[in-house]
Amino acid sequence: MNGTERIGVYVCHCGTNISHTVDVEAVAKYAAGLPGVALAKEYKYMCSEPGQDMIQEDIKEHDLTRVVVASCSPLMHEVTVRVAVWGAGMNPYVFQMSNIREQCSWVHSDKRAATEKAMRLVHGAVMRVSQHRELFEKEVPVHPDVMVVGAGIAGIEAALR
Amino acid sequence: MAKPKVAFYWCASCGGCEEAVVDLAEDILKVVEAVDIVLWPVALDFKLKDVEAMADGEIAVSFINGAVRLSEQEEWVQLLRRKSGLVVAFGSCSHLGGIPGLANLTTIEEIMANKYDRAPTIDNPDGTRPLPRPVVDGYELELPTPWNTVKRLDEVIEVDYYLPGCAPPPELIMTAVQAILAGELPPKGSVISPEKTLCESCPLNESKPDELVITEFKRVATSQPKPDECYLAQGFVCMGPATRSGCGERCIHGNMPCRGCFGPPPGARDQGTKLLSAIASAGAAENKDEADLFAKGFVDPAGTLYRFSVPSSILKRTLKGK
Amino acid sequence: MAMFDKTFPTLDCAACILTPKMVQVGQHPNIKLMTLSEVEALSGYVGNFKVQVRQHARYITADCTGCGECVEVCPCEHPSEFEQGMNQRRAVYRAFPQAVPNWYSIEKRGVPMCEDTCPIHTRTQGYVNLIAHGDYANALKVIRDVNPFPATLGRVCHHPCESECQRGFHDEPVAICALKRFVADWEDEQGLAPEPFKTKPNGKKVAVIGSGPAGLTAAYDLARKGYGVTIFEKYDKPGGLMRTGIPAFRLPRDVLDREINWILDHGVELKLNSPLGDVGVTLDDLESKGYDATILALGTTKGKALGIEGEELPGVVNCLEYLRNANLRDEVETGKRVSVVGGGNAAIDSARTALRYGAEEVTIIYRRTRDEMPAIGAEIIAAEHEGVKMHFLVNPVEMMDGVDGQLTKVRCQKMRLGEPDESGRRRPVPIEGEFIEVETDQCILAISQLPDLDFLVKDEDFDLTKWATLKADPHTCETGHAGVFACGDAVTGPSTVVEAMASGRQAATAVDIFLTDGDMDYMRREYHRPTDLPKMDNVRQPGLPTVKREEIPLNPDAGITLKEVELAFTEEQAVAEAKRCLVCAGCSDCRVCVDACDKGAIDHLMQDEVSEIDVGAIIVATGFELFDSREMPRYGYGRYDNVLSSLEFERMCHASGPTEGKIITKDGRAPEAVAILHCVGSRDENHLEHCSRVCCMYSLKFAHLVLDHTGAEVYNFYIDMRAFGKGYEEFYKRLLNEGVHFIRGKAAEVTNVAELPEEEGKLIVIGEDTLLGMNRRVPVDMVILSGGLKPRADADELARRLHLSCMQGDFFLEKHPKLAPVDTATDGIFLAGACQGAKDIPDSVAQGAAAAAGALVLVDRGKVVLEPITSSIDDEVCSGCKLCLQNCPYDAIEFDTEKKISKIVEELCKGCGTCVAGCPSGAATQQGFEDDQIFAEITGNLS
Amino acid sequence: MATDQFEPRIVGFLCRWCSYTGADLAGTSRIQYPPNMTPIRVMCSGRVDPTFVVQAFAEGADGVMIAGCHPGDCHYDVGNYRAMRRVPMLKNLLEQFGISPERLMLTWVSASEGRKFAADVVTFTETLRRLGPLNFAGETKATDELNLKETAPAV
Repeated sequence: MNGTERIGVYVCHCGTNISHTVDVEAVAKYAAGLPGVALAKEYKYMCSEPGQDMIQEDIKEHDLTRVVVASCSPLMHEVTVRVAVWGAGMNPYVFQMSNIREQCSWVHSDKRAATEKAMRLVHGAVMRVSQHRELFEKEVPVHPDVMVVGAGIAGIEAALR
Repeated sequence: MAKPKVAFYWCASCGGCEEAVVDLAEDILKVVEAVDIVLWPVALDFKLKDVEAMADGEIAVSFINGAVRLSEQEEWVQLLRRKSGLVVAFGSCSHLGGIPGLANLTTIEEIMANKYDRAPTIDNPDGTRPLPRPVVDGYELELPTPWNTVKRLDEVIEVDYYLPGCAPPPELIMTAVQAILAGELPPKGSVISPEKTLCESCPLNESKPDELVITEFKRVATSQPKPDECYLAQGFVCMGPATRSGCGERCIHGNMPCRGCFGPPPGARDQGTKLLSAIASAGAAENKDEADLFAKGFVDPAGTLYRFSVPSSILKRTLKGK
Repeated sequence: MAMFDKTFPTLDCAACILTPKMVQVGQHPNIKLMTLSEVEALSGYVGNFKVQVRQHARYITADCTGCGECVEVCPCEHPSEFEQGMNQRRAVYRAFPQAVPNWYSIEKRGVPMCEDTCPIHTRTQGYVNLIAHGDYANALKVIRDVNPFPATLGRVCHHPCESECQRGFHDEPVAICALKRFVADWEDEQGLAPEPFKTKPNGKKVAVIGSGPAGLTAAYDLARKGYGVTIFEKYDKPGGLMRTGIPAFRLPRDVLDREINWILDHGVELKLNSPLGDVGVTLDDLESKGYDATILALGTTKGKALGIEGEELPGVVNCLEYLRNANLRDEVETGKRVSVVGGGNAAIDSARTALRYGAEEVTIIYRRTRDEMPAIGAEIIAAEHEGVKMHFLVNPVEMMDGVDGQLTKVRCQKMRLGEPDESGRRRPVPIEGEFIEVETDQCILAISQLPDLDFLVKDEDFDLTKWATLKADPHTCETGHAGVFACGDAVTGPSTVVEAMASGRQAATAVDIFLTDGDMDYMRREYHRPTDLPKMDNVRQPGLPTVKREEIPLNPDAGITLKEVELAFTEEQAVAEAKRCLVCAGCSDCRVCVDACDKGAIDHLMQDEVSEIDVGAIIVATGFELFDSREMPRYGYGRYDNVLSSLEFERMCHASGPTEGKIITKDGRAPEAVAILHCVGSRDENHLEHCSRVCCMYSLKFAHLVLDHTGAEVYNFYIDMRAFGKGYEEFYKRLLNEGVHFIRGKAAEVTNVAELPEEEGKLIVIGEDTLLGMNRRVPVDMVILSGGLKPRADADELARRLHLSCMQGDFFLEKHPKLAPVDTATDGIFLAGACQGAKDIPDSVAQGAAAAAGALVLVDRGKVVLEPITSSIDDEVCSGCKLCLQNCPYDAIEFDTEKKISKIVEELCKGCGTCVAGCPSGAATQQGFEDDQIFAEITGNLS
Repeated sequence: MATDQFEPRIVGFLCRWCSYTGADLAGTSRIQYPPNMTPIRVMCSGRVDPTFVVQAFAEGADGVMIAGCHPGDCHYDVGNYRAMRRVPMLKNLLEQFGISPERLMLTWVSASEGRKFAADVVTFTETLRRLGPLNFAGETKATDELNLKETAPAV
């Protein structure tokens, strides 16, 4: 499970949101050298259609077994990339997102330090993802009733709808 | 076929492990018949040159107990490694660092000062210290040098099996010896004891409530534990949940909470922090002050959580005197 | 919204557009409307929530037709919350006419302390408020529900209720006891004979031994339940210590007889001169005569001895014997210089009786001080007025006789007060060697009483407690003898009349359960705490005007005779005193509404109902609170008349409001000038930092309403006119054309201190007009404060119960301010309306629909995907140390007792990982957050 | 920023429901704070095992920061209370290993407290600058042998 993984690393520019303080190319180059990394790329908009298609093609072409996407906060696009990797037949839970925008490029002004931090974050994600196992979601039924707490005009509207 | 040669050696040790071998009582005869003891400093007068004279691997198995503290001990164990087929770390000191390992919580200078200046029976105004090569009455002596850090045996040489316990219980020694003689050996590097923790076989575990809450810590020195109720539930720090079983609960039967001499189970990366996390979570503090007060009640956490295993903890030693 | 008059910008009448929706909700088959309900706890996860809901008791059932008859008779008035306190509503009320459901509800805030402390739990606040409204007949009905002796108790009760009356913390407690006497005496003066309760006899017979307050109350209760009751009394007159202990000048005989006879009118048979053990009156006789159960209410008839030298001298007599002779035969041998030992009611009564039977000098000897005397305060004062002398901190040690064997002196040891004993009173400790001698020729001992149980003790079923009282089960009153119950002073030791009555009631209830094979455990579990309503033990009303308590009138020519010393209140006094009651429980529990309701829809014993409801999704729409303008004193809200909050003005404009829609000042005049202040509390660092988005627009609406209704000059003080919605700017332009004076500047202060003649009698609004660049003083007749919108006070608590992510006293936090305003971080829980942030009606409605859509997505899809982050425990490694169990708030870890290992219940595990960190052997792991994964990330992060 | 200044390396554990969202809010609000902390996302501050903290120090961290929801606001009710109980005891243990308790910080950051999160990182970084490098992972003395002469007085 470790060292035998073929990891794909994708570092996002997010237009200029990330690249205005983080040297994205340097991070990608640094990532390429990390153990288990099969390929490391950077791209303007990872969350865009072409960005996701790129991941899917790479997974198939380079038969990647793990993916790391260094871009915005997982609270934003974790689901987007999960769907993308799942589309290429990879288990959605063997990918790891590295937040180098909200918690790096947007909050630091020193380019060198921000790039170094991004590298460390990507390194952490790569080491972590090589330990990931395939996980499978569980489906549970949904109870048909809905509870509305509060009967002002908003609650009334919701209940009637 | 000639009896397999066996060696016993002791490094930074209290001699308890030597006695454990003697404790085999009549079984010792079976052992003596089956093997040819070629080294046993505490009991037999073999010398360094006798071992040096042997061929490599000539000794079937060397049982080495005690932590590695002095330069001389390092040389001996490296020699025995060369000369032995199998090396077994015998007892907590060689396995985890043991009681001598507690020295890693301070510095060698402190120990020397305590020993040669501050001890009440010492009068040493000049603060003299033992020298590596003192000249006494014209003879130049050579004293071994104490390393700055106490080391486990497997930090110095490759160890094939570990016989845990301070000291290892006689039954465990017999099973190990017989297994070795019979050749049915567990995978290399394994600890010869069950993998489950003490609670699994501890008689007091039934009395432990499901929702354990510790309101304040008690210490064996200052309050008498009730013999029939789980010590942890009474507020005594018991290392049982984070320590391998196999010792026959000797301390529990002696109305003493477990002190962790068998070392951590395989899943735990650090015996001390794992137990700290478990008992801290069982505290009853609802705010920061209560949590601080509760923590203050746990006297000497390092000494209690790593009584036998400072050198095998993640941090290994204190930063001072590094 | 139901409180609004009109809505902006279309000036629709709020009720007209809201009530149809409300009625739809009320009638809709798929909507279960649970009013007066709150969420208490939530468990489960998206699609599978379990919500624990507490529906508070409404005390009115669904049979209510909304006719309002009950409101007419309800005596309790409180400021109406719906009308912002501008007018009063009754304890039974309906918020507003179009309320859905249209039933009424009763506000019960709790059990008032007077009722809670009263040993027989009289609905005190009920009868006091009925007296305040002159409804004396109903007041008596309330009293007689639990107390057959209103006239007696009105005179002699030690009234513990008054010491707990919450008004006592303000000025003085309400004179509850005297009011009871007033209404009982009123009935007598009117010559009204109260109707006894009529019940069908149930064919069972109960014998009651002893006709003291305990026995009579037990008989009264059992008779009302249809039992055939026979009372066996030892002496020749009934009443126990009420007759033989309490003297006539405190309790006239005719009053006592009248009330005892009223109990007998319930078909109760009284057999005098028949003590227990007499022929025909042994326990076996009673059983053979067909009595199904017996209640022993023997009371205490033996005086306790001091056990000192000379106690057997003829001059020494016990108070019970002395008072019995005085009260029964109206003549008793009394010395010239009489001394009384003791500090309780019996001692005071003996002393005052001695004065009336020839004693020239009476001295009370008490071993503690005046403060510790257990006697009723007023009686001690009366005794002192009548000349009774008192020696404190002395204890008799020897009765000394003179030459002819007659008592001459009582030698007493001086005492001092030591540590408190278990009753809380400080224990008297003798001072060595210091004595005094009291000249006396007769000494009455009143130091405690004991029951006369010689007859009973022979039967081994009965035994005594260590205080020599009859042993009986404290809850069920059962004795060792089957079917024989015991109560009153014989069991509890000497106590007061009302406590004896309470003990009698307990025995009667137990007998009723016993004879109907009921669950006797009721006596243990619920008998003493029938309701889970809170005690009203912290009622403080600062600013309440002080009103002195009415003085109880004294009989001028009573003097030292047997005539009654205290008189009843006059009617004016009684009504005035009754009006002092704070009605702190909301509903005074007088229950006159029950009779007024012909549908029988009122049930005062209703309890809260807690139910568990399974739902797939939850929509939180709990709305906002108006900023309380008292927090900005410079605007004078709450100090000056005619400074109104926005909701108060809404109610004033509303047709069904307190002024039926007329905009008038406090003294009824139409205002000539009105100022409307925007942003009160809003956009202010010290109060609400956010803009409430609506107060500009509703201020414009107010301006229009004032112009429309009164034609007064209108001055709007604003900072920025925020007319952001559809039709809003047009509405603002319309107001400009209608001649409203818009002053751009936040008002600094409102004062009534005039500096110019035309400002006399006006409210002056001082503010900077930033457009003119000058300060202005605008005299007006009315000021409306347009307060901002803030989160509900209990929002934090609800967020905690629903596990919504933390918000520290702010509005509920949405998942994402722009992309997911109606979602929350917890899947399956949605937000709608002002609870998520200040907003106007159109936005609230839109969010309501959006939240509904969110819930429908879940419900329609029928299934939901759960993130695989739950924990698991490796059977091989787990050693059953059980240390993980206490880490799980969801009980998602079960201990398998056979295999002696812990197991995770995957459905309940929410994946927090706390147990994994707390597992000492590393047996537990969390999917997606395994130790090795985190260790690897640590290494990477530090590279 | 002066380059010769000591730059402490901090490992942070942020709880997904409150602190991580708070950190994101600091991001969207562009609140600047020093880049010394590299966060690790956990589901709850209760998940942070003291072994992680000790491992971080052993691998060269100069400081460890744990951020969770305010007590009472935890999405899982009790997680942050467990963290609150473990940290003081862990601090006492660290002190015996020569690691100053100030190098371990437990703080509460709610989802709407972006500013407070940044402030916490700033104060923690300054504290660690004052304390200087820990470099626990530095090798022991070269020969690991005590040169006794240094201590022995001239005989």
